[in-house]
Amino acid sequence: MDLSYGPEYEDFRAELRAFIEKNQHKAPPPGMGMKHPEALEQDWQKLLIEHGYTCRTIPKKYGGYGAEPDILKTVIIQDEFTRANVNSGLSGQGIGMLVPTLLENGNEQQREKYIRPTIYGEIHWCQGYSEPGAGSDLASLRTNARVEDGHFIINGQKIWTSGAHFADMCFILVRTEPEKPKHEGISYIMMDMKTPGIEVRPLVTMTGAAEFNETFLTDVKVPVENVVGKRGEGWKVANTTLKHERGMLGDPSQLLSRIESILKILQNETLDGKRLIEHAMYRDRLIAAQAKTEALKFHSLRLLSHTLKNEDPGVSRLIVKYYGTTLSRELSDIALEALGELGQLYMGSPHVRSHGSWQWRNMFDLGLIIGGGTSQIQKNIISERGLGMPREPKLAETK
Amino acid sequence: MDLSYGPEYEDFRAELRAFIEKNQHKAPPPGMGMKHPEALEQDWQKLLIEHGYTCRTIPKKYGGYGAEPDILKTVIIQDEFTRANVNSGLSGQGIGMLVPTLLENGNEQQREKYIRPTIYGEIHWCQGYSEPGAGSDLASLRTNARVEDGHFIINGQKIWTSGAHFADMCFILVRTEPEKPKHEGISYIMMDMKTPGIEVRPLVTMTGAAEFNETFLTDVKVPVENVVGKRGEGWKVANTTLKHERGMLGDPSQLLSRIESILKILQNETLDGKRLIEHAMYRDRLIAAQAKTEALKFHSLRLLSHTLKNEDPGVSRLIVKYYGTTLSRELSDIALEALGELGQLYMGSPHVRSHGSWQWRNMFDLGLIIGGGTSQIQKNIISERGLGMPREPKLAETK
Amino acid sequence: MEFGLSDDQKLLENSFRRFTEDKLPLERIRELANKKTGYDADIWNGLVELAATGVIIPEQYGGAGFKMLDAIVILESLGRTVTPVPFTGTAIMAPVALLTGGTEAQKEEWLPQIAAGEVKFGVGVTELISTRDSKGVTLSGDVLNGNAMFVIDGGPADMYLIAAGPDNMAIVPRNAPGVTVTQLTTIDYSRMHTEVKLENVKADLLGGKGKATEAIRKCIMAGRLALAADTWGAAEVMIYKAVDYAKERKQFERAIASYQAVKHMCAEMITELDPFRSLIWYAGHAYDEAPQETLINVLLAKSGIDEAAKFIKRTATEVHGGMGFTDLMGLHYWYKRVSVNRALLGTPEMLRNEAAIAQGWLAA
Amino acid sequence: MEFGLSDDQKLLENSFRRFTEDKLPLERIRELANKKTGYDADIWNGLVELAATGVIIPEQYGGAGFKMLDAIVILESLGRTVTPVPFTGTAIMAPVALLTGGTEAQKEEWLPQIAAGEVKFGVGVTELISTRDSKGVTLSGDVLNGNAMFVIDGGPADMYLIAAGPDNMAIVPRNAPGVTVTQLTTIDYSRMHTEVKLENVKADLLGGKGKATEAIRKCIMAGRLALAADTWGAAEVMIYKAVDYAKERKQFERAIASYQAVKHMCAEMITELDPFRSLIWYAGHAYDEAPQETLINVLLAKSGIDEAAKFIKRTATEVHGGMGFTDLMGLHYWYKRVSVNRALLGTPEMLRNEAAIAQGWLAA
Repeated sequence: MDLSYGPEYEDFRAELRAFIEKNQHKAPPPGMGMKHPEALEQDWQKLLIEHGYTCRTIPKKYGGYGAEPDILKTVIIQDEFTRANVNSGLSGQGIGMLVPTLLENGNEQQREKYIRPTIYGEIHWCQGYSEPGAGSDLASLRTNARVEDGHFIINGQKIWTSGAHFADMCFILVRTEPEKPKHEGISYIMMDMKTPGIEVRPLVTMTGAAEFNETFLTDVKVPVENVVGKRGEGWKVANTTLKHERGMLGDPSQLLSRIESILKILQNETLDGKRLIEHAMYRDRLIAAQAKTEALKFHSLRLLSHTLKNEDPGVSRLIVKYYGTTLSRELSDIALEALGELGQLYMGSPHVRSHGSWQWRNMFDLGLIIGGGTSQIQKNIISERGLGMPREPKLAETK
Repeated sequence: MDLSYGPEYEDFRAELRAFIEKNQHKAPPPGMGMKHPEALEQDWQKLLIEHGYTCRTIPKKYGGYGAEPDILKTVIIQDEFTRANVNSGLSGQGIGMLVPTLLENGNEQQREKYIRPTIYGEIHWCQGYSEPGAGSDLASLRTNARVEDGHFIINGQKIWTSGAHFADMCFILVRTEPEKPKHEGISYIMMDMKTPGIEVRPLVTMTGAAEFNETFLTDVKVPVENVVGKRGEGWKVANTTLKHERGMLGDPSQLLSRIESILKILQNETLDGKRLIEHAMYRDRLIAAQAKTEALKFHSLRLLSHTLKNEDPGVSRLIVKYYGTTLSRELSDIALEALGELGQLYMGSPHVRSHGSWQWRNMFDLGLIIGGGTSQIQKNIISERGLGMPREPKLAETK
Repeated sequence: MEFGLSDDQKLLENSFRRFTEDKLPLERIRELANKKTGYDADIWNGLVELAATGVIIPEQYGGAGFKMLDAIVILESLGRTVTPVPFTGTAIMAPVALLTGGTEAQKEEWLPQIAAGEVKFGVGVTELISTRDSKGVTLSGDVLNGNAMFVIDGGPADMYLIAAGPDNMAIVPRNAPGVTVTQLTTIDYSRMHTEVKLENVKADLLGGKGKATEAIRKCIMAGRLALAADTWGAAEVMIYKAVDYAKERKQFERAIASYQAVKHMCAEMITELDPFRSLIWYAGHAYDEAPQETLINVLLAKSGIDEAAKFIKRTATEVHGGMGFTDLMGLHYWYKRVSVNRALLGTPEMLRNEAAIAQGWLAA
Repeated sequence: MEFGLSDDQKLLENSFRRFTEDKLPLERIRELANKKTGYDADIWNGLVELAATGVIIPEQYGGAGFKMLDAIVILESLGRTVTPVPFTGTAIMAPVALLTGGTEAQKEEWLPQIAAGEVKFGVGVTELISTRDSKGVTLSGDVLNGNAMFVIDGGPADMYLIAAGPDNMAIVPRNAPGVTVTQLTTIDYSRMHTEVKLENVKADLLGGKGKATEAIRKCIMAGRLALAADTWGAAEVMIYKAVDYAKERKQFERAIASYQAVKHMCAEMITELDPFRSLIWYAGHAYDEAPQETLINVLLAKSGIDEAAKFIKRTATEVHGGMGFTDLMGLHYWYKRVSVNRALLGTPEMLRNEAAIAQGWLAA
């Protein structure tokens, strides 16, 4: 165990703190990312990249900072932005998923063309994976593409395309070889959202907002060079991306800052004249959740160490999504339950706390438990790949 | 809903109270039933039967009280004995399982021969169902019997034969037609435990006690007339009995009296000078468990009403074992956790509370969750038979 | 002796289930929710025709003269279709308060109007259960001041019953001078509760000054019981929606209902839910037949079903997968109904604490 | 920078796992448990040879001079085989107390003996955490009176460190006049804790009168950390025993490991368990490298792993079915070890309350 914060890192932290202190007036408020990045976000992102506070390890030639991976600096960056509650730069599926995929599976031309504008917030991406009939069983997707005149002609329907209504581009999975077994006929394609034939309809969710969309595709023409990896290998390529997505979801620093917010609620709100924190039940639950969050924090550090050394941490990585999303829901449950009736108020109501964001969060947490592989799928993966338990046995042919 | 305690029932309750008041000095202490009933228990049982306070609906000609089923009286009897904490008569697998089975599936001769001495505690029974390799999949049992000279010759091994070391008789499932499909070759046989070839070995469990036994059978000779129902129909016959067993396990009055005991602990024991009941966490958990127990109490009444009217209560009956055993474990958890270190002390230790019976209870509760159909099996039953969800699909042949 | 619904009650159950299911297919539920009024005239009139608003009002005041258990049968049905009507406030809490504590004149004035569906009541008692943003309403002389939070069904109400301390309850018209009503929007758009501010409002006191102690106590108790029954109905529907969806939805070439994980989630839901129906029924029965047992059973019933519903609302949504998270399936209307019910008239933690006090386990 | 065990620590881990697994096949665990002594000379001597008893004792006092994280690696192994030795009291709590608060003479007297395995220490601090049956020990002048409950590893101990209030800790030989030792038998027969009664016992005070505040504080903290690591090791073994059993056991013509219900139980167990290893490691690391972060991390680590182990002990037993309930499989030795660990030196509820105070969320 070597967590020594030697002079180099202390300097780094001091610089970062000074940077935040000096520049935070330029930062956009930490946001939900539900709109296209505007000038304010783009300028902030540029400043952060220049200082190596985001997109740190993306090569310089693609517009990143080009640093070697350095866990401690990553952690310090996370820590300090969380602590200051300052926007830590753009996130989203372009930066989080497409860029790593291009770095791993794209060709040089694709990398040069797309990575820089993506990380600078000029191109905003959405993801076209799921379909109404293909959820957990993603590979059963039916959106298809035939090739004509050097173009894919895409037809079908996608769901959960978050941000599709303001995205510039979409990375999409389509069936290009329908005759092949279900995992082998899929391709990973980058599609311009301005192409004719794309219709985006908002998908209203339980939160009442339309965080996602349904996207209908009718004879959408996309140049064949927009395929990432080889044609028919989209399943493998997508799994790179999914791996990155799963990594994203256990984010302990987000959970830690949520604990801080709940603590403030418990300290400031009263029930029968007594501060909520003095009601043992809520306090006890919050600290139980804090213990799990702290465990996840160090667990994440451990996983990062493994990654740096190219070691496979086995089951330890596989549990992160299930653990993190469940924990996140427990946190928003605590906030809501401690607030009693007030916790049930929603956006726009008098007396509502935090603009109803705890209710939104709580429902969205449930969405996260389900999305990107339900808890049931996660437990299958944990037990099969992590613990070596047998896969679901083959069924007899039914007639 | 008609729960009116009309004059007839008020009289009945008053009589019963007077009976208990007057006779309780004759009652043996409420016991675990881990030994053969002795004169004290037998006399008490006789007195109870004579007054119709146990074995109430068993026909007079078999030694019972011969009353019509009357839920309210059943409830009053349960209530009053629990309230007074007085022994409510013999229980165990003979009275609880064999007698109902004989009433339903036995022939007249068997009923006349066995029911009376069983309910009077003269014949004590054990159950020979499970085998080391046949637990949840009971029908895969391999203990077998061939027929020679009007006798079954039984060979094999049984496990979980509680009380086998002091039982007079055993009702046992054996494979009598090995060539038939697994559910069709089984017979239900009554076996005298004094027959040569029976060896009973105590099975030590996690509680440290030997509540159960392993029973080894070598060429055990049992007359063919001891089969209950038809030969080869033992699976059906046993299922009658299992149904009765499952009914027994959710016993709400036992749970209610356990809540009383825990309450006493919380009221009498202190932590840092404050009574445990004043520590919100334990109190809250106890009341949450009380709510479930009260729900189970009325749920049981509802099931009894259905039974009386020969209605099938469907899923409502199927949940009882899972609900009751889980709840029982939660109750003993609360007792132990509230007691802190003292709760971990075991039989014979200085400072131990209730002779360590809460730890015993807690481990035994886990045994009950597992025994008689694990929670997983229960949930299969609830979802398949209760909710009409599909059975586990047939597997492809593996080679 | 029989524990269960009588034949009459089963008929009642059938007719209300048919009525609510006819009136409220999913599209209609969605449409009405979007209005955020907590009321629909067509459904309300239908309920009046079925004599539901007067279910527990004696015949002498124009009601059906039924028992609380009959009301529970109706409430289960209303919960099953997340029915947007001010039933708890108008048909349960207000009649209980009036019957228990009203003067004969007050009963004669209001009960027939309630039974006839001519007036809708909101009931404000929250501050007697707990105070958060408001300390409630005070009475000095015959004048009321203060504000009442989470007045049950206050959105569509014409009249209010507002508690002023534990012993007084005022009958206040919505349009009386000094009354300001503010709608509180929860996640559940099927019922609308309000804040009611009173500035020097002249009070018509239920039963006279200091005479409403028992009326308030029973009114809260009945309200809790009503919410419990409503939650029971809504939660049961969520389970069967999940079971049905699982039988339809195929993934990996199998109905997901054939996966043990999904089956066990459904088994756990029904197990948590089912026994509480009996406890709710018994509490309703006790309300009329064994009053001294009502309070504790109501406290245990509501806190218990609230916890069960918390598990069910989440698990049923998970069984539906992504679809459960969308508005397409509409499952969230039920989710939100039981969420808000849980928080109203006492959270489970508060009810359990009250149960400890009610049983003498703890000093008040 | 690296979060994880160093190569040296991995070697240490391997050698201790090999040692304990060699020494403690199931039959031996059973045999030693039946003795109820919490001690075995053969294993103890082996540990001494491996320099384990002096793991955190500096070389100048005859120890290995390692860090707390190295001790945690050893403790995990001891937990894995429910090893019947007084390690927590002797090799963790006592050295921490002596090193933190002892005079140079006390260190020189006791630390080399501990490192050499010549003395075994029991540590009595329970009453500083909570009082139930005992109010603890008081010091007047230089004389001790009172009784200490649940003296950790007090069964096989030759010497005791007994706290007398928050500022004093006495070094007491078992055979000193006025000392009465009573064995407290918990369900876990692998370690034996005691009650120690002191009647006018002359005290040798750690560091002198009123000088042990910090020693006691760190001794409790280190003891909690040791129990957490022990529980982690024991709980992990329970999971893999369940997984292995499920792969072997066939019901309905299939290994039960192929049933989704069983798979998900195992997945849930490992998920609850695994992250706490990192938190325990970090708390151990912080003990030497970031002392100000130790307390809160220890409180969260022990309370967290205790809750995880509660779930695991039950679930692993359920996966084993009836066999898990018998002594044949022996799973219960692990079950009981983690059960008792949970209750010692603060239950999870108490630790969480302490964590609230430690973070200033609540007044002390």
